[in-house]
Amino acid sequence: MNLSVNIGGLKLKNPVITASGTFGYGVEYEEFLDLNQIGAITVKGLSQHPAKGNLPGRIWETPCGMLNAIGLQNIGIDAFIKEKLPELRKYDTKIIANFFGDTIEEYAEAAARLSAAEGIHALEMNISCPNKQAGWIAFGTDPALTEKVVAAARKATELPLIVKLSPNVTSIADMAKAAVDGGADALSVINTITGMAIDIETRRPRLSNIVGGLSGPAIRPIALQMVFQTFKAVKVPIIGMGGIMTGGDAIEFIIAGASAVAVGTANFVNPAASIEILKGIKDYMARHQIDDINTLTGGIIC
Amino acid sequence: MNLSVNIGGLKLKNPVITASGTFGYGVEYEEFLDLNQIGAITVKGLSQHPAKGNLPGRIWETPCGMLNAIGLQNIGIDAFIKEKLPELRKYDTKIIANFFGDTIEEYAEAAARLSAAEGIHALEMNISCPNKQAGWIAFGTDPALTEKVVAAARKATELPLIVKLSPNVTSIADMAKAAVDGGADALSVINTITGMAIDIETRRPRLSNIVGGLSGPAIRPIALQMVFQTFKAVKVPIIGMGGIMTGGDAIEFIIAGASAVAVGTANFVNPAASIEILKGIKDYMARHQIDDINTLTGGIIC
Amino acid sequence: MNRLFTADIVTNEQLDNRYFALQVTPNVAICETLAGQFFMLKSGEFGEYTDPLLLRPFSLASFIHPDDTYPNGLLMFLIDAVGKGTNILKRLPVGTRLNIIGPLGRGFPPVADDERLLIAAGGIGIASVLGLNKMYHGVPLFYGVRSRGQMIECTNSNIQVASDDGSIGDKGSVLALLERHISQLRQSYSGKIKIYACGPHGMYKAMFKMNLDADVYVALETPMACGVGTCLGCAVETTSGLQMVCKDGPVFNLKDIIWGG
Amino acid sequence: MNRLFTADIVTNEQLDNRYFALQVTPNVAICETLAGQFFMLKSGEFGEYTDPLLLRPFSLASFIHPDDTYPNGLLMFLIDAVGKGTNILKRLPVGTRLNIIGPLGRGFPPVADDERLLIAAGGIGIASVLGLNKMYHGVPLFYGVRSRGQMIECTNSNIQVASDDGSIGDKGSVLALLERHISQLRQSYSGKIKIYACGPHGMYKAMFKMNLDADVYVALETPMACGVGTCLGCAVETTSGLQMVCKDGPVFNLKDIIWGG
Ligand SMILES: Cc1cc2nc3c(=O)[nH]c(=O)nc-3n(C[C@H](O)[C@H](O)[C@H](O)COP(=O)(O)OP(=O)(O)OC[C@H]3O[C@@H](n4cnc5c(N)ncnc54)[C@H](O)[C@@H]3O)c2cc1C
Ligand SMILES: Cc1cc2nc3c(=O)[nH]c(=O)nc-3n(C[C@H](O)[C@H](O)[C@H](O)COP(=O)(O)OP(=O)(O)OC[C@H]3O[C@@H](n4cnc5c(N)ncnc54)[C@H](O)[C@@H]3O)c2cc1C
Ligand SMILES: Cc1cc2nc3c(=O)[nH]c(=O)nc-3n(C[C@H](O)[C@H](O)[C@H](O)COP(=O)(O)O)c2cc1C
Ligand SMILES: Cc1cc2nc3c(=O)[nH]c(=O)nc-3n(C[C@H](O)[C@H](O)[C@H](O)COP(=O)(O)O)c2cc1C
Ligand code: FES
Ligand code: FES
Repeated sequence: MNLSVNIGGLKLKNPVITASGTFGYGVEYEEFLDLNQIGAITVKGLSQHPAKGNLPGRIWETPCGMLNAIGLQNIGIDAFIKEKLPELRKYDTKIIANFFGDTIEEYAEAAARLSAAEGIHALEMNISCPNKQAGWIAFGTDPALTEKVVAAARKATELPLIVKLSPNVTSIADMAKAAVDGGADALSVINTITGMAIDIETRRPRLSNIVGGLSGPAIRPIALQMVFQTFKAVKVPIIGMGGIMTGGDAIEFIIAGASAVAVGTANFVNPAASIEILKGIKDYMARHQIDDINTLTGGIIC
Repeated sequence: MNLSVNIGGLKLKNPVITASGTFGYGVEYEEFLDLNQIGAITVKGLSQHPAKGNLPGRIWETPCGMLNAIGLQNIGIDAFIKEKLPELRKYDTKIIANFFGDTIEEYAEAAARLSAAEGIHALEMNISCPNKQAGWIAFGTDPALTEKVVAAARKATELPLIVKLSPNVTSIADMAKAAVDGGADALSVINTITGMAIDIETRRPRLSNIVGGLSGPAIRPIALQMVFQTFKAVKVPIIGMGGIMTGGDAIEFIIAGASAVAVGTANFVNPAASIEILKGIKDYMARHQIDDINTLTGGIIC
Repeated sequence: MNRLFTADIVTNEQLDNRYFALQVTPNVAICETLAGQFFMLKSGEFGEYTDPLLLRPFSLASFIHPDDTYPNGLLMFLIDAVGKGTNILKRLPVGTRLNIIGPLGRGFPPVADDERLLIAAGGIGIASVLGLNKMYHGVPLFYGVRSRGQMIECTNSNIQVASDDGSIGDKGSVLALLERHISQLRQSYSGKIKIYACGPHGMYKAMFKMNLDADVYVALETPMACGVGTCLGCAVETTSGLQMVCKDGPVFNLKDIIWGG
Repeated sequence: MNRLFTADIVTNEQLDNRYFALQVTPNVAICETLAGQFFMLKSGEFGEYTDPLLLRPFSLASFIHPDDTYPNGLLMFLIDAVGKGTNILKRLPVGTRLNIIGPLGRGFPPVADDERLLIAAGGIGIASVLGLNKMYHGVPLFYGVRSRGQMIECTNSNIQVASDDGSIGDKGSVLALLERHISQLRQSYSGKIKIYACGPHGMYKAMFKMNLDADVYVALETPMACGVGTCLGCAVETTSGLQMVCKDGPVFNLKDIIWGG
């Protein structure tokens, strides 16, 4: 049974990746599961300088989902390289560094700096966080700007460049094309969907940032549809994500067009979720006599 | 306690409306609840000619939500006026006729024909059904076209004109402005969100139409955020909807900026949901000593 | 009389590892029920969580008329725990209050005096025809199961059973038994034969192809949201256009259905 | 030793209409626990439904060490049924299997020999300090409840109770009792006083304002997703920046917290 996939030059032993921001810097989970078994670990979004993030409240549960407005708190690229990466290098898995900047230049610099470090196997460019300010949001919602910022990062790195798309757009296909035109080797679909919740007793928003990003099973049908649209629009491999909780959910994304899947919110519900999802994928392949997971990608019968 | 609201000229005794497509033509529910108690009934989307809709499967449950691709099956405007409207006139509630066309002309003609009938108190223009073909989708996603089609309907009717917006856009604020520029008296926010589901055993989509519209509690945080953005963008009243199940949920939408709320999927879970939601609103107002529901609209404290 | 009511669980009995029998007593008088009708149940009493979201449809397996202990009678459902809603229902303790809509749909049509009735059930489809079995006492019942363990007890002296694994009755399809019975019957009887059947989709398709010398009525299953004909979600293709299983059915004449795919 | 395990419900006892005591026995040996630590519980065993989605954090009220009957010991939680997750937990029958992560967080710091400890609890906050109460036998416990019915039994000869409605102990705030005790203590004792407290947010704010002549440590509650420091969701503002309640806490020095709003 072949589970290995090639995500725009990033070779994974299996298609299960942990999603950025939901698995810390990876090492926090070594007591809960065997990290060597995961296809790749995507670390929390990194920026040039450490970022403090938003004030509390930062998360709120909603029906079958959760809102978060962490505000991209992170220890910064340097600290990551110095403190976390040496730990991660001990594991036989691939490391995807998720990163962002506040300007095109910052994106390029971050990409360059991460590429220089040993033990990072691919970059995932976050242009799609829903709890940043309006100006920043344009990176992930205005195709022309998307192409520009991706092109800048593209020039700054030789590593496989994955661009993470925002679902908060009229046409994910247009955004996907723009990212590919800018030089993306692969696409992550989707980041969280903008949402909010209000405490009716105090009339205050549940999140200090007012709006946040919705993740979890609630968004799965939306994410799946966006993977399907993206698959029809571009040729590069897609990492599907959004509400994947079980092996069956992962298979749904692969059938819709994903070459790999990322597990996000499910890690909170069960720290070993990614291993169970991998097991579920294998069970499905055995049951359906699928020898190579790659043959299932985009295998929807319409 | 004042519960009456004015939705762009449509005066309701209370802010609870049943959402189009989830309450039939109203009369089907008379055995389950006292229709006289509802603020307004929005009937299933009507077109000039009866429409057959999509083939089965038409619905599929998802986590805290459901997908539908009914395909706007309806008995047509004439049959509605002849067979259903006389029944509805017996009730002391307001009737909102939801309608759509396939061209700008059809929208205008439908609006004119419905306006000529006795017992229709407002029109709700559906430009936002996610399971129509790509060309049609533009009515609800391209601001220029939105303004144009709304303007055409506007000319054809004297009734309060409510435009129902699609959530499947980059900026709901821009769409809201376009609809208001076209002449909308009020806005319904939101219609369903595009989604899909796949049967992994057969690899076939669960819906014959492949994609469908996601409704129910799963989408509530997204809908709430869109009501909030719309409220900041335009001055016309907003009917908030998307996953409202309880009085507390309705209050959340009102605090975010809605003048009235519509109850959709909840009617399926409990045919008397709208009455219970109304009761929940009253309880909240009593508990918080709110004399007039209108003072709560947009009352979020940020 | 009300078709929207609460009911309390009186017994919830595990029959095998998947099947269970749920008996509930309504808290108000309910409308008269017909064999073949169904009810929509909320899987649990906790109004706050919404997954599963929609009510689940189940055929009325039997209605026990009001008495002193149960002034509004008892509704019995036979359920196969196949997914999240049914698995929650399976574990609910006695006393749990459920929200219910029903009776819904049109039951099996009445049988005329000059017609001979046969009843056929496949698997959990037995639930839908138990009422018929009681009503038309002694009418032949053809009952197919996967194996002995899945068989629901039903009092009928005229029962013929088949099982996939041969652990009870004939090994193989119950339709073979049915077909044989009809051809025997035809040697002495040339009048109308009616078959009321409930079982999986595959069984219906097979019956359609068999072209049985009888009027066959089947109880269909499709995903449902409202159960009362408003969501238009449970459509089925028939020779006279789309019909709603919840309202126009769930019982249809086999030959009116377009058995695509 | 594992911080991710399943456990089976051994008892689930209703204490009043809101409070219940849940005892579970882990299916594997678990790590050593400290008073003030907590566990995250999935509200139910049904893996398929996802509302409620996230695990719910509960303080360890007591740990009963392994014996022949329970080879991995017994974890006891005291829970107030406030919302959807806790109301589901409340109704789960004995034998239900739960998924659990823990022990999590850092417990109350150790007490030095030259320090005097006082324990304060408000409402369900008693859960978090019951372990302390057992460990530091005879240490004064100040316990505020809404009324007699909400009071959880705890063996302590040195307990002082206050209730909002005066139905048990003093009428009014338990903090008044605590304050009085400290000032009495101060007449004979000038060394360090430590207070370990668990109660509602309002109680902590009041304690902060009272500027008690003692080192006060409080167990905080915030919404949590991961419980292990990775989601960064449970942040709290402290004088030295944002800290994570699940990892850096839940016990914090009262004066380090920025009590905004
Ligand atoms: C009129 C009617 C009568 C029925 N009578 C019985 C009965 O007496 N006993 C019994 O065991 N089952 C009966 N069923 C089938 C039963 O409704 C489904 O097995 C049940 O809804 C599955 O729910 P779940 O949450 O366990 O499964 P899930 O797979 O988790 O459900 C997911 C979604 O699919 C729908 N769904 C899944 N399977 C079916 C199905 N076969 N039919 C309709 N919807 C489905 C569910 O309602 C839900 O919306 C009947 C169905 C209909 C339409
Ligand atoms: C470290 C810690 C220890 C706790 N110990 C106990 C205990 O021993 N006994 C007890 O009864 N309660 C305790 N709580 C509070 C308990 O976790 C909440 O009451 C519970 O999560 C509410 O869940 P729900 O689904 O019933 O409520 P809902 O209101 O339906 O929950 C909605 C969301 O809000 C969150 N939430 C609501 N109230 C709280 C709260 N007070 N703290 C954190 N999150 C909340 C929920 O986790 C959920 O994400 C503790 C909380 C923390 C953080
Ligand atoms: C708490 C939290 C923090 C997140 N942080 C990041 C981040 O730093 N960078 C990023 O690209 N995505 C981030 N995401 C988005 C996830 O990686 C993922 O795209 C999204 O949650 C959808 O997947 P899910 O539904 O499986 O969680 C975050 C999500 C959550 C819930
Ligand atoms: C089965 C179904 C049919 C619908 N049909 C229509 C329709 O004909 N016209 C329309 O404008 N909206 C239609 N809607 C959208 C609803 O009116 C509503 O906007 C949406 O479902 C969100 O609200 P909810 O989450 O409360 O259901 C339909 C929704 C459902 C679930
Ligand atoms: S289930 Fe809604 S129309 Fe049949
Ligand atoms: S709950 Fe996730 S960091 Fe504390």
